[in-house]
Amino acid sequence: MKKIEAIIQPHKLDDVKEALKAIGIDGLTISEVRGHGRQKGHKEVYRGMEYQIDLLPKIKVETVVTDARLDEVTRALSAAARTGKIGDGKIFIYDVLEAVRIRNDDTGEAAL
Amino acid sequence: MKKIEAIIQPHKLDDVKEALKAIGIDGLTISEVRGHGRQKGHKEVYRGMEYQIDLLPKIKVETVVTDARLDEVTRALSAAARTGKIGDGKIFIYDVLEAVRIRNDDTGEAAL
Amino acid sequence: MKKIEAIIQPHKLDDVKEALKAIGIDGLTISEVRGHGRQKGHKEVYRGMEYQIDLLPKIKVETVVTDARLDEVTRALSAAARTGKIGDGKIFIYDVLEAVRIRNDDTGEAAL
Amino acid sequence: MSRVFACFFTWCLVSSTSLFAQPAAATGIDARLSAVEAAAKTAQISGDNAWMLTSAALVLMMTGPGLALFYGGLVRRKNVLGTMMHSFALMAVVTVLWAIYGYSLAFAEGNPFIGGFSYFLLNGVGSTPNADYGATIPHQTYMIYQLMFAVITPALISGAFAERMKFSAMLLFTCLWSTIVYFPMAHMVWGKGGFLNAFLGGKVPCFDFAGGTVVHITSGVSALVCALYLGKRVGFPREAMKPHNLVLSAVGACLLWVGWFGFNAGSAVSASGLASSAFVATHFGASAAALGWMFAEWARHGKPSMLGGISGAVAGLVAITPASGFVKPFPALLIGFLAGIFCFYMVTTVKSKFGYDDSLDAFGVHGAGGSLGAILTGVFATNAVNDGLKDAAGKVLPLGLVDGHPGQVLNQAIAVVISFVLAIVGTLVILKIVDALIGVRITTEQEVAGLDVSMHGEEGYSLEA
Amino acid sequence: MSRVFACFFTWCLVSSTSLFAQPAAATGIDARLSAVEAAAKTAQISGDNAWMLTSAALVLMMTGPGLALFYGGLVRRKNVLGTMMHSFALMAVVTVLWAIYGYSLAFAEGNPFIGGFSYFLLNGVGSTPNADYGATIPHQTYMIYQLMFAVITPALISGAFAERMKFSAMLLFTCLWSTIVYFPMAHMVWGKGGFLNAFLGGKVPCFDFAGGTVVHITSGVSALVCALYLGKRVGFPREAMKPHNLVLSAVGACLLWVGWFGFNAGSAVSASGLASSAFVATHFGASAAALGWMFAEWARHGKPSMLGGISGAVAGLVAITPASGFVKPFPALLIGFLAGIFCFYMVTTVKSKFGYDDSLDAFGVHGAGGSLGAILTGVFATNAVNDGLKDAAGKVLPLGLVDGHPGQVLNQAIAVVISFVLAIVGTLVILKIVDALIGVRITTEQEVAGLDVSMHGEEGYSLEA
Amino acid sequence: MSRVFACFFTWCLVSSTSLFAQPAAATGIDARLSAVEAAAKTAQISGDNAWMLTSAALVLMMTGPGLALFYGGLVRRKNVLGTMMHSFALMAVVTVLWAIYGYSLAFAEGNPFIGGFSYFLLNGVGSTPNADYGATIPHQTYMIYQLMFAVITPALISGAFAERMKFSAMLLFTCLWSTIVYFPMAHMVWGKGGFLNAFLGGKVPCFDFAGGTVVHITSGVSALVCALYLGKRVGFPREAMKPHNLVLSAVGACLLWVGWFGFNAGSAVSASGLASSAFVATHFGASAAALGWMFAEWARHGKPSMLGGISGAVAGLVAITPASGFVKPFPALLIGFLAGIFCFYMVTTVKSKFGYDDSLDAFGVHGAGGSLGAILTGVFATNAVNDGLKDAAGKVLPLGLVDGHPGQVLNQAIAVVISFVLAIVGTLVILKIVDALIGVRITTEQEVAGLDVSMHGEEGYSLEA
Ligand SMILES: Nc1ncnc2c1ncn2[C@@H]1O[C@H](COP(=O)(O)OP(=O)(O)O)[C@@H](O)[C@H]1O
Ligand SMILES: Nc1ncnc2c1ncn2[C@@H]1O[C@H](COP(=O)(O)OP(=O)(O)O)[C@@H](O)[C@H]1O
Ligand SMILES: Nc1ncnc2c1ncn2[C@@H]1O[C@H](COP(=O)(O)OP(=O)(O)O)[C@@H](O)[C@H]1O
Repeated sequence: MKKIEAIIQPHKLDDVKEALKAIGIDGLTISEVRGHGRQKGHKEVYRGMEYQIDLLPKIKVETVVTDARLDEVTRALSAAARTGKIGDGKIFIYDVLEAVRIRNDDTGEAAL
Repeated sequence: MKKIEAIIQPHKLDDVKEALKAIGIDGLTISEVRGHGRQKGHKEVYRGMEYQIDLLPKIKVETVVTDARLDEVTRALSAAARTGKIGDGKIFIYDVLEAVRIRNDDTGEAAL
Repeated sequence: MKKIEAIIQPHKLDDVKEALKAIGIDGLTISEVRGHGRQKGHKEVYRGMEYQIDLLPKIKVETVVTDARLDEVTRALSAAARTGKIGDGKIFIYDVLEAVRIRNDDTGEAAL
Repeated sequence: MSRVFACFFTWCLVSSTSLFAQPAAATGIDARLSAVEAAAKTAQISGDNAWMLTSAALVLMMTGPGLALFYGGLVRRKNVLGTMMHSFALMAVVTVLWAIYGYSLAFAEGNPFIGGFSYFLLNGVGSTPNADYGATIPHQTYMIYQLMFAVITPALISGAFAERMKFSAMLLFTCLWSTIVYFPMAHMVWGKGGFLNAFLGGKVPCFDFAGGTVVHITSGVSALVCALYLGKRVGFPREAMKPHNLVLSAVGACLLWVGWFGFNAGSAVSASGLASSAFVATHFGASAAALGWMFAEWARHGKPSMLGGISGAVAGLVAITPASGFVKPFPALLIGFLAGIFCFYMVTTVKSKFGYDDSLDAFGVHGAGGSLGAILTGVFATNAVNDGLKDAAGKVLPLGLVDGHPGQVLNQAIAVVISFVLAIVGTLVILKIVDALIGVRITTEQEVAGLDVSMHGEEGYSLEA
Repeated sequence: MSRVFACFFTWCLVSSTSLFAQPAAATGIDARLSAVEAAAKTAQISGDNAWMLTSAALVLMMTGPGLALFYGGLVRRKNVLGTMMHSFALMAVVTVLWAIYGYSLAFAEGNPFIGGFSYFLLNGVGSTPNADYGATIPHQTYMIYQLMFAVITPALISGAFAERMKFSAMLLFTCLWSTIVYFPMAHMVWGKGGFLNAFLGGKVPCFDFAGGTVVHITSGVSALVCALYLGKRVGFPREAMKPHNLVLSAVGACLLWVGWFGFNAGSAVSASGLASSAFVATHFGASAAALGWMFAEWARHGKPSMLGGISGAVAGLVAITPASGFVKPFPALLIGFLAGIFCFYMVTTVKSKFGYDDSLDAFGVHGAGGSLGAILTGVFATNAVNDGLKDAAGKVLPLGLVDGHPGQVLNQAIAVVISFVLAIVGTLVILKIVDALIGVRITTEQEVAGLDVSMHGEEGYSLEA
Repeated sequence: MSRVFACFFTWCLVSSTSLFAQPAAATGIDARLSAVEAAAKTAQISGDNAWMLTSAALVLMMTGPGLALFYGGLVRRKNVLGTMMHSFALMAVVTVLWAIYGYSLAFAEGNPFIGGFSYFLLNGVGSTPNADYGATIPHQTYMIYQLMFAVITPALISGAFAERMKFSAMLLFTCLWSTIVYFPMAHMVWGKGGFLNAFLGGKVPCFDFAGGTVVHITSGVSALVCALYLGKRVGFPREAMKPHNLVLSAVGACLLWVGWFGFNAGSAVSASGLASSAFVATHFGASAAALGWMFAEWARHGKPSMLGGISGAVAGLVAITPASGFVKPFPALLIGFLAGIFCFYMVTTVKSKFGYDDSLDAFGVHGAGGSLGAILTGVFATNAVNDGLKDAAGKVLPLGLVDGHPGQVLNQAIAVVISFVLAIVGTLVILKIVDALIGVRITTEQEVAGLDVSMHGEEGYSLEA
């Protein structure tokens, strides 16, 4: 099993969710994060104090999939999140040693 | 060392914390996430606009443990988080290459 | 590629960001988490109900780096986040199987 | 605009009359006198009505957004809207009851315990002042001002059953409670001929200027009954149920404080010196109680808190409510200070001793503070502040213990007891009925999901970017 | 302080005069009479002015923080400041227009459609009452009170173009809109000699007590035009655009409710019985409409919501606005209830049928509710409440259908049509001009980033610890 | 209620008298005249008292929730409650000081620099008007209204030492500061016989209608001293210390604006034309200043911000405060506009030049804006607005430069200098004392953890689901 972790633009979340649903990926977890990369932030001025805002809001999408579906899901996710502009984000793949469904202690791919 | 990452129901957090404490696991990190799986969400209607709310609030609990204690901790965590209903969540296990205690640069299992 | 995941004190974030910038690490993702470890929390009393606040606010910093730079970055991060007091936090290192830049489907180290 | 014309007209009349005052002096003077008498009366009504309309608006502001914020901030995030809805929905629901029969049952003449139906459908409640209740304001003003009290009282109860009562049950409960507990109690204390009305022919003359018994004891005691009947929240007291947003509660408390000037000083039913006196007592009571609670906390827990400060202020406002139109400034400070400490003791030591889940301390603050205030009114009430009580010969009578009339403390105690009994019995009966009809408590699933999603299908915050 | 002295002086005079009243009786009595006549007049002004200044403050509170919060909570987080800025900036901008020429164009005598320049730069607008508009308050009070209406009206429109209009374009739009739509409309309905002014010589006598046509129809209809002209938000309706903070919206709605007492009861321009009557009608309308909307939702979706309750309350306040000084309490309840259901239907069924993106339902609530209220005013207006309309002989005339004057419904309909036409044509022309000059809509990048960052360079919340 | 009866009684008397007026005409008329004179006086009091009680409530609302929100939103999340507590606690603490000796030191007759003890424990402060301060309102109303000013003034200072002062030190500091700086300053400017009192026998007649010197200069200058004495916050200016919630600040600013009508128009101590004039000037000043600051920002940084708009509005309100009862509408606009630009320059360019950490710009806004306003009052004050200043023969005197009395600018400057000196010396001495006794600054650990947890043992938000 592999974990696909994608850092995406917040406004692409709906597209990503739908793309994953379309290929039958139901299990996913998202969280709000802030990220920094090549994308330039912006300047904010509060009462004469200047702040360089370089941590921009992003959404982290995590989904654990079987090894077999890894490529397909990664591609679908990447395509759905793409706008072609700097700041679109990254996808990182990690190995997952084990998965457990808390409800009934199913393990392995059956738990996904 | 292994990382145990559990996605649980928010109202089971206290139970999980106590269960881990009971077996001597002190180090843990939690975050608020939203998840989607088999659990059906609900419909919200705002001024005639219908929204399918399928990302439900969950808590992610992360704790890095020694290989020796992996099974014991996973079982305790799973048991504490269980209600037996859909939506109870998942546990994923990852390999951890190294751990560092920032305070004094301890590394490895000593850092946990 | 490796993922460096650091749990740090919120008020050290600026230092950490600058330290990473100084050694040319631009890509990073942060999130707000709450953590529990050796650091003692505090008691809060609301209308006679006592709460042991043992989950304290922390910032999680994640950055994926090439294998070559792993040590250097870890050391810089650790040094910048250190105050020498309990609660300074932990760094965990994970293996990353693949990275993808969503914008143009670059993969591997080129995607970082 | 018509009144403007009427008034302008009066002045034209007055001016023109004076032109030919010489020829028919006596008649002319008489006419001018009558005109200016009417003008002074109209001016009096404008001044008093200006203050009473402002007061009515202030008292509504106490419920929404005041109480809605105060309670809304104290619950967990998943219940914020459901909790605010308790206050908000009552602004609408009680208004309809009041219009149909509530005002009549409370203020029409009837028997000592309940009013009659002469004001049914607000029949006869128009611009003409009702001399018994307010000789210098339109009757409608008095009616709408009193409505705002009827709105906030059941809303206060909602602090006790917060986070676990069905919305439909809450609505039904309130309709019955207003009818069976509030309207009779308001009649007894403030209605003409009411059993406890000290100024309009009551058997047991009780002093309750702005609602220590009618508003705070009835709601606070009923709240305790609700808390006991509904049982504890799932997870109480093991789980942390911290206020989710004390900023909201602090704003709510401040708005309650500001609005309370309308509540208490407005109860003078005029912009007179008595209103000013009640205004001062109100502010002093709130201030001293905030300090009292904060110091008690500081001594006990080592730190004074914002939650303590605002809880204290509210406790002081509650306790000074019955007394506000009867006591001097320094007794007001004392009443407030005692209330701050007493209520602190109630919501900490006493509540945890008995272990009931009065979620937002409606009993500990309103029940306890209201009772303390009602009794202390009997101690500190003085005719130096309020000379409204006179014997047949027009001689101003002594009021409380400090005026040398210790018996008043007993009268006050009787009123407290009556309020307790009515609230306990009434609330219990109503809860039984509502429970039998539609059930009062939500399911555990609904409680875990939170009121916002389960009762109202919405969420308070969607703070994602 | 000077007035205080003046007044004190008067009393000294009065008192001293009475000392030597015996010798020169007639003269003495005459002087005392004149003095007391003046004193009664001054007292009348104080009473009415007290209420009108309070009302002016309440109406400003409706815009900020009321409307700013109501709208600010309904948008997505990234637009919260930009949305609140619409209301806030107008508090400042419209004030300057009003001072320079706005008040004059609206209230100076001119032709039936637009006022003249006699009050240019507030020339002649001082302490002396303007008998046409308010014989018992300083003219300045009337001017500032009416300004608060001119502020909130364009702010209401911003609900339609929320989340996608350029800030500079919004400012320019508002300046033109106030000048071309609002000032003429206010003149027609409320200005002396205005075409629709029922009390000051209009051709088609329309009853609009506090702004059903002037405020709500003009803003609501212009809002629809803006929504259609600007087009949908990026992602609408596919993407979820949930309110980001309903707590803010609920607070905003409550403050609107409270402030509306100044809006409607203040429109009596005195603290008279008519003000009380309008106050009651306002509260009843809001209450019934909140229930109406909630019940409609409950029936349709199975759950009554907080958003529904507050939307209903606002809809009821809108609909009762033109009627508030003309109708009895029970018709007010009925008007509110109908408005709650009608506006619910408009913002759900009708909006989704046509598919326009009236983001915060400015049209569905203000346009629809205002029109309904204007027509129903023609039905329920009665001279039992407002006897301001008299024939040459001073006989009080019948007002609406219930008074046996069905023709009034037609008059009201004419006023509605005029408001629609003026709003549609005016807004379209202004949008074309502003678009040509500086462009009205932000870029897609700016829209995705949100108004807060792209227009104002700041963020609403930085909630990190 | 008693007043209602009294009044009703008067009317009965009046009516009955008129019945047998014929037999004893002269006596009858005399009695009726006396009765109606009394009635007019009572009506006058009701009207003015209605406005003054409303104003007192509005000014309290400025501190809580107004200022508490404004400042609370500007700090970092971990300090939100601690910051709000500064305002909230002062509502309670200053009240007690005021009741015991504060009002007496400020308003009892004494020497030119400090009042006496004749009002100690509010002795003699009852319903009877104090003719010097307000002939037509109960003395208690004046006392409580002035209290609200004494509450907000030290609360303003807290903007400078935000996020780093010990709570206990803040309390002690305030008690001393009120006693040593505020009460004397209030006496000098507003107290009978005060050194700077233009209307009640001061040596150097200064015009300060609602507190430019007494409230804003003293607090603003003391704030700067505090900021310098306490030193910078840990991490300042390297670390980002963004406002954590500008929505709160915007709401706070709007409530300040609305409440300021009570502050300035209430300072007329009546609901007279002067009150209306001050109301207009206040609103105009705020509006123009909001625009001034926003335009300055727009020019400098390319974007107008919400923080800029609300900062400007507050700056304008500050600057117009001393002038509000003396200037015409257009000078009010000008004063506001200048204040907006000047304060923008102060909190951006000047502050960063000198590098002090006046965290929330209490000096840049209140100190600078108050000084500007005080001087410009000397320029624009005119007896066309305020005819309160008369020579022995009763001739109305010219006021400011525009009236042809340039010397007034110098008088104003003297008052400014006195305020600066008193504030600087007083604050420094007090800080030394408090520091020696209990220490003024929290530890670095406490500062890093935040005031909420370290001082009050609680957190503002627990937004977890
Ligand atoms: N090396 C990295 N480690 C962790 N997160 C990263 C890394 N590089 C980028 N990110 C995340 O991805 C987001 C987008 O990256 P950015 O470089 O701006 O875009 P792009 O990949 O299109 O050039 C960043 O805001 C950050 O959250
Ligand atoms: N494959 C997955 N990858 C990542 N997170 C998952 C995955 N499957 C489930 N989750 C997380 O676990 C939560 C519970 O899953 P769900 O399927 O609803 O419950 P259950 O496992 O009891 O059937 C989801 O809300 C989601 O956050
Ligand atoms: N075993 C662990 N697994 C996951 N997170 C941990 C673990 N141990 C510590 N942490 C995180 O690191 C933070 C700091 O740990 P703590 O033990 O308080 O400090 P220190 O390492 O300086 O003794 C914790 O609050 C928690 O978020």
